[in-house]
Amino acid sequence: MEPKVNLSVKVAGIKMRSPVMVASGTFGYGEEYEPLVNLNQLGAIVTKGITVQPRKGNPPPRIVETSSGLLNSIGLENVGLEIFIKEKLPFLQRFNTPIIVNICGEKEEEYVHISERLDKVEAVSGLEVNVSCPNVEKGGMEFGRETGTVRRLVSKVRKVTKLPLIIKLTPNVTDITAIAQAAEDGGGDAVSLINTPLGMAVDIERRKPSLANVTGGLSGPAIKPVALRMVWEVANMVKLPIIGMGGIMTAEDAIEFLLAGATAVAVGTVNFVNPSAALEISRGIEEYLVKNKIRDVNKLRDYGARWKK
Amino acid sequence: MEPKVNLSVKVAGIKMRSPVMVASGTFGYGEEYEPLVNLNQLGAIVTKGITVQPRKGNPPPRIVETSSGLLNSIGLENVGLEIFIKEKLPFLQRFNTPIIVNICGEKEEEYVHISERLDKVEAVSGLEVNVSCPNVEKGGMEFGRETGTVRRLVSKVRKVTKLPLIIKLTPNVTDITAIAQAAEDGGGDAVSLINTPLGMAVDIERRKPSLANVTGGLSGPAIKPVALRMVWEVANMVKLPIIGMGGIMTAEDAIEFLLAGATAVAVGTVNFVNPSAALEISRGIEEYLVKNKIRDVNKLRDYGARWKK
Amino acid sequence: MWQGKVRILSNEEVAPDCFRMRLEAPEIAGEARAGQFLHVRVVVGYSPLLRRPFSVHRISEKFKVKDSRLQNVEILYEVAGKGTMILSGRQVGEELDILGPLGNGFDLPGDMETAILIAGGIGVAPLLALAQEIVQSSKLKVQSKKVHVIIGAKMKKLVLCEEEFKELGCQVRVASEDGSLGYSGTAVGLFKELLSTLNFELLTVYACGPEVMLKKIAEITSEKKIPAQLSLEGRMGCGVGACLGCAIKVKNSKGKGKDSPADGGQMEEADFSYKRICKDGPVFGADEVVWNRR
Amino acid sequence: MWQGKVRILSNEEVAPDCFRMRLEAPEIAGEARAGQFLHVRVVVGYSPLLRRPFSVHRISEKFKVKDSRLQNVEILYEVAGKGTMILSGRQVGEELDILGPLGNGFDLPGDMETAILIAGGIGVAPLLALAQEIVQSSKLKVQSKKVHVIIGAKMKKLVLCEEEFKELGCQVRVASEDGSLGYSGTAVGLFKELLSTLNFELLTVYACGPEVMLKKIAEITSEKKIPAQLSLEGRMGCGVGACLGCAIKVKNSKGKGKDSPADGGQMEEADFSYKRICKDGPVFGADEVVWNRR
Ligand SMILES: Cc1cc2nc3c(=O)[nH]c(=O)nc-3n(C[C@H](O)[C@H](O)[C@H](O)COP(=O)(O)OP(=O)(O)OC[C@H]3O[C@@H](n4cnc5c(N)ncnc54)[C@H](O)[C@@H]3O)c2cc1C
Ligand SMILES: Cc1cc2nc3c(=O)[nH]c(=O)nc-3n(C[C@H](O)[C@H](O)[C@H](O)COP(=O)(O)OP(=O)(O)OC[C@H]3O[C@@H](n4cnc5c(N)ncnc54)[C@H](O)[C@@H]3O)c2cc1C
Ligand SMILES: Cc1cc2nc3c(=O)[nH]c(=O)nc-3n(C[C@H](O)[C@H](O)[C@H](O)COP(=O)(O)O)c2cc1C
Ligand SMILES: Cc1cc2nc3c(=O)[nH]c(=O)nc-3n(C[C@H](O)[C@H](O)[C@H](O)COP(=O)(O)O)c2cc1C
Ligand code: FES
Ligand code: FES
Repeated sequence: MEPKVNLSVKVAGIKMRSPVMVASGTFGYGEEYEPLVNLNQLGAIVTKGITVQPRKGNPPPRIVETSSGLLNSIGLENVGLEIFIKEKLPFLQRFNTPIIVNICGEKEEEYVHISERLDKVEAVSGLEVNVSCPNVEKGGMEFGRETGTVRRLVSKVRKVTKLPLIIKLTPNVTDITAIAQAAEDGGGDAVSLINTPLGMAVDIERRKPSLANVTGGLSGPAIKPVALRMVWEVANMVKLPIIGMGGIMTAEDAIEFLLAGATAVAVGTVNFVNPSAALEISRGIEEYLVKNKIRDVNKLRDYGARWKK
Repeated sequence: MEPKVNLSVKVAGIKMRSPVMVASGTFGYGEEYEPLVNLNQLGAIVTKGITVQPRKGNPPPRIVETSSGLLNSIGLENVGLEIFIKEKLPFLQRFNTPIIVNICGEKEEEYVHISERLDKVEAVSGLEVNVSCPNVEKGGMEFGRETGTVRRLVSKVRKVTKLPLIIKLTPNVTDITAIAQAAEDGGGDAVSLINTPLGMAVDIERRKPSLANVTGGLSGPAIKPVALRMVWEVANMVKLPIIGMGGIMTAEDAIEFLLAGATAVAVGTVNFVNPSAALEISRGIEEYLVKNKIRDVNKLRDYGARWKK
Repeated sequence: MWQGKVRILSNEEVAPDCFRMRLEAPEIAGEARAGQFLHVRVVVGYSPLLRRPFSVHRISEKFKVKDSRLQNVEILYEVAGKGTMILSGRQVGEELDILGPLGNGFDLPGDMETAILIAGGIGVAPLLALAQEIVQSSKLKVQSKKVHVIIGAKMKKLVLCEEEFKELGCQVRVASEDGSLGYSGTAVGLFKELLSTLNFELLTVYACGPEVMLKKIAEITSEKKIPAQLSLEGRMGCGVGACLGCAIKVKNSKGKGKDSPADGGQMEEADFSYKRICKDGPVFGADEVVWNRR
Repeated sequence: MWQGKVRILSNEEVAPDCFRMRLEAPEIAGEARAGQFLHVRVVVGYSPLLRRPFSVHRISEKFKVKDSRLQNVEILYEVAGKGTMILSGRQVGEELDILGPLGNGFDLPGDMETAILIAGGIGVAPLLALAQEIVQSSKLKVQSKKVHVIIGAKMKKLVLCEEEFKELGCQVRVASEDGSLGYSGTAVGLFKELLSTLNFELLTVYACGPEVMLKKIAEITSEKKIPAQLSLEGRMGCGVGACLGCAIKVKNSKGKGKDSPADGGQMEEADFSYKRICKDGPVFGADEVVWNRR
């Protein structure tokens, strides 16, 4: 039976069969979940953040649960650019699903280097420029908290690659719309909203932070209201398409983001809880559209555009 | 039996028998909870935000639940300064508990007017200057997102009153330590951390925002990690004493804040769930101190000062 | 007002997805009045975070026994979402954290001679307590056979409390939308029919049910100048008047008192204010309410 | 690797706060090896949010029956917090969402002649499956009476699985810290005693239990050059190697391989790396592990 509604979307020129992607850092390099999930049915796969050199990451404990949330301080552990290209990409390439590489660096030059290098790698459908990692000492989020640094970084990267550029923003800012505008001004093609708000938990028995690195990024249902608000704010102020994320656990959650103005969504923490979540959410969105007689998922974001404060 | 440990604290010169206060806007004007709670046992009572003129507040729906959280968009409904003094304060005055008045305005002059007026009112122990209300069209949070506006507002208020000034900050900023420093520079005596992060929820059946005012402030356990992180950051960068709040439901939660660097804590949303929470939390802190042979609650914040990233 | 843990004495499905729960709560039973509500914490954890409000449905034995252990309170609830779903799974013998009684309750004019109680669906919950209070009060003039009860429901199997009202001696009429029991149509239709047979002198109308029903009743009673009291619902935070979360728009007595434009436009600032459903209500005069809420 | 809902066949308290749960899970039973674990979602909601890992404790009938409905898997767990508390309340007949089998499992050298299995407290959980696997495997040389099991516990009533190991034909020794059963002292003390009576040739040590115990065993086996495999714990996110949340510090084969200074100072960058407990473990060689974790 043909699907009765259109679920496919286009973000930053990347065509996806479903608006449901998997979020960076929560789906490894794809291979970890392949035994459980049909990767061909995902909207897109966003890889763990990649840096030029391999990174060991932060000392453990790296994660701790909070109410409806998860704090993580992985510290961008990754295999590094070259090993990623040589050992991880070939696996991902076997699937018929866009591969978006999340890239990060301590210096602008690193972002530029990675982008230039990946520009020539055919398997890559787009770059998610991570100016929002809260768990590294240098770089990451530091680039994402001021309009000037965002604009400059994005425009430098823009110069070295024709790949679609999705700028992944941090919620740890005063005005997310200004940052998103800077991403557009720099030449970005889309924004990902949101990376994790910076948080902390304390172990009162040991009287020490629960995470070795003291602070970490908060993900999961706890942050959904903040993420939704930012998506709606940006959708109403900035032209770039939005990939919405933050606490999506169910199709209902995803639909909230799509109504608020996101073109696609990404699911993160829920993968740990339910590896088939992305596919179930995609089906749930389809059912919602059918039930409400909405022919095209792309119609959903028209609603948010009408809400006024 | 004498308590074996000291629970009393001093914040901005205000002496409290317990470090557990009730947060602004969650305990009305005290009278609503008096049938259920012995107001004499609270650390302090912080009133609903007061403006010069009475305010009707925002249209309903004004609240909606989220995962481990509550979104509210009350819109600073209050009886106004003069009625507050005439009709609400006399009741509160009967109790042997410091009364801290949360004040707000659309213009600097309003903060100044209220402060000047309350300076002469004996029943008032201190002012909590609310530069963080996210639910009003003008003023409120707008004053709290830049260092310049915070410093100027606080110094203007400082000039007209000798009352202890507690500056209540919004988490919706890039760098909370800079804002807290501005509060100190302006002449504030303490900071309250945090008011509510701005959030949103969508009703996917009606395809409209769940709150009439679209966005609202998020409170409850969901925000605790963010609040704790901000308390720890400010404690390590700024000299002012801190009243910590955000998602405190249990004594364990409160102790996390005290360890991270707060001198006192305030409980908000939990009052709706369990009106005796403040008193139970106070007892729970006492038991923790006894069990861990810590003689004085004021020793707890020494721990956070030692944690290093 | 009291908060604490009470024992669940029973929790039975009385109609599809409708449950009646009986609680051992002498502190509440002694104090509660019809129209007031209990604020119930359905779980110990934070999911859901807030309490859930339920009307006092029946105050068992209040007027009959002295033994406080027999002073029970009942609620009647419909499974509407997560909280009520959890509540329906709570077991007899377990403890439930309740806060109450809250709110203002129905007003019973001493000279009332006739009362009409109109229930839409689960809206019957507070009206049984009201019938009980009217019938059992020695101060009121009204006699049980002058208490007319209209129970409206979608279909026969959702008609609630018919027997209970009859036992109190009330005149009970049933309306079902699909005609499977009694009058075929809505409670409002049956109410209009009943009105045409009654003397309006010293009559009071009481109603609880879906907002569309209450709005129609308000229109009818306002036109005919019959005093009417409505029990309203809304999202509730604290339940005690502290959080200002449960606002409802009411006409200002000073203002011109007219409804806002039908197109949903704003009323003049001076013409309305907000009241708290939990503290100033949940029972409001039909004339007060501004209906064009979202 | 499989994820889905399985039926709870039993969930019994076998010692104070220790439960054994049996699951109808042919997909797991057919595949699971000793040392692997199941990642269990204890509730449908978000509290707790994450799954909880439990070792494969016993694979029922695996080698005896063909009927898949009898291919069950058991876990043995201790109530340690919220998640395990909820799990202990789950009822027979309910469904449980599980993911597994995950992790690497114990390595069984074909030429092993003697095995010592050392369990501290609830650490016995994976070792019963290991004993089962050793005894029932046709490929291994080791005979059941050369499988020595040391069960350590605080006190007699917390000694777990003594009978089960005996039924498999293992040599079982018990240590209780309070002396209420068997050897008076810790499992490590008893291990040292046992070692003094054995030939170290073709011996492998397997252990699971509290970190302090594992660390001491690592010291002993490293000194005596006995190969040892330890099943470790850590906070787990995804369980499949994707989140990198369960890092454990291991010595780099290239690096100098020495432990970091006792004062908790940092090891040289080149000397260590992080491995994932869930995917690269949970079983690690005793020599790999860097012990001065916080
Ligand atoms: C004073 C008072 C007395 C009451 N008395 C009774 C009574 O006696 N019996 C009875 O059965 N009920 C009564 N109610 C209603 C009852 O409180 C609600 O049905 C109950 O709180 C629902 O809780 P829940 O968790 O089951 O549903 P929820 O999950 O909270 O949802 C209930 C419904 O509300 C809507 N809703 C919830 N959240 C949102 C949102 N974010 N956006 C849009 N819509 C939303 C949903 O559509 C859903 O169908 C009373 C209410 C009040 C205020
Ligand atoms: C591979 C593997 C296999 C395992 N096999 C078994 C098994 O077979 N049987 C078994 O009983 N257990 C086993 N465990 C341990 C088991 O997974 C945990 O005991 C369980 O997850 C605890 O969950 P909980 O929700 O009950 O406790 P939690 O509430 O998560 O807490 C458990 C303990 O951890 C500590 N803790 C939790 N969160 C924090 C924090 N934020 N900061 C500091 N400390 C914290 C607490 O002190 C608490 O005592 C295994 C673990 C792993 C990794
Ligand atoms: C364990 C973990 C690792 C993450 N790693 C990255 C990363 O490498 N790069 C990145 O841009 N975001 C990373 N994120 C953020 C997620 O991609 C996502 O933005 C965030 O978790 C919010 O979505 P969620 O609530 O659905 O998890 C990580 C999140 C988690 C939980
Ligand atoms: C319904 C409601 C009303 C509030 N009103 C005010 C207010 O008037 N002034 C203010 O400074 N903070 C107000 N707050 C914020 C609280 O004082 C507190 O900072 C916040 O709720 C976080 O604490 P909690 O998570 O314990 O609720 C309000 C919060 C809620 C939930
Ligand atoms: S629910 Fe809090 S004021 Fe009514
Ligand atoms: S738990 Fe996710 S990598 Fe191990």
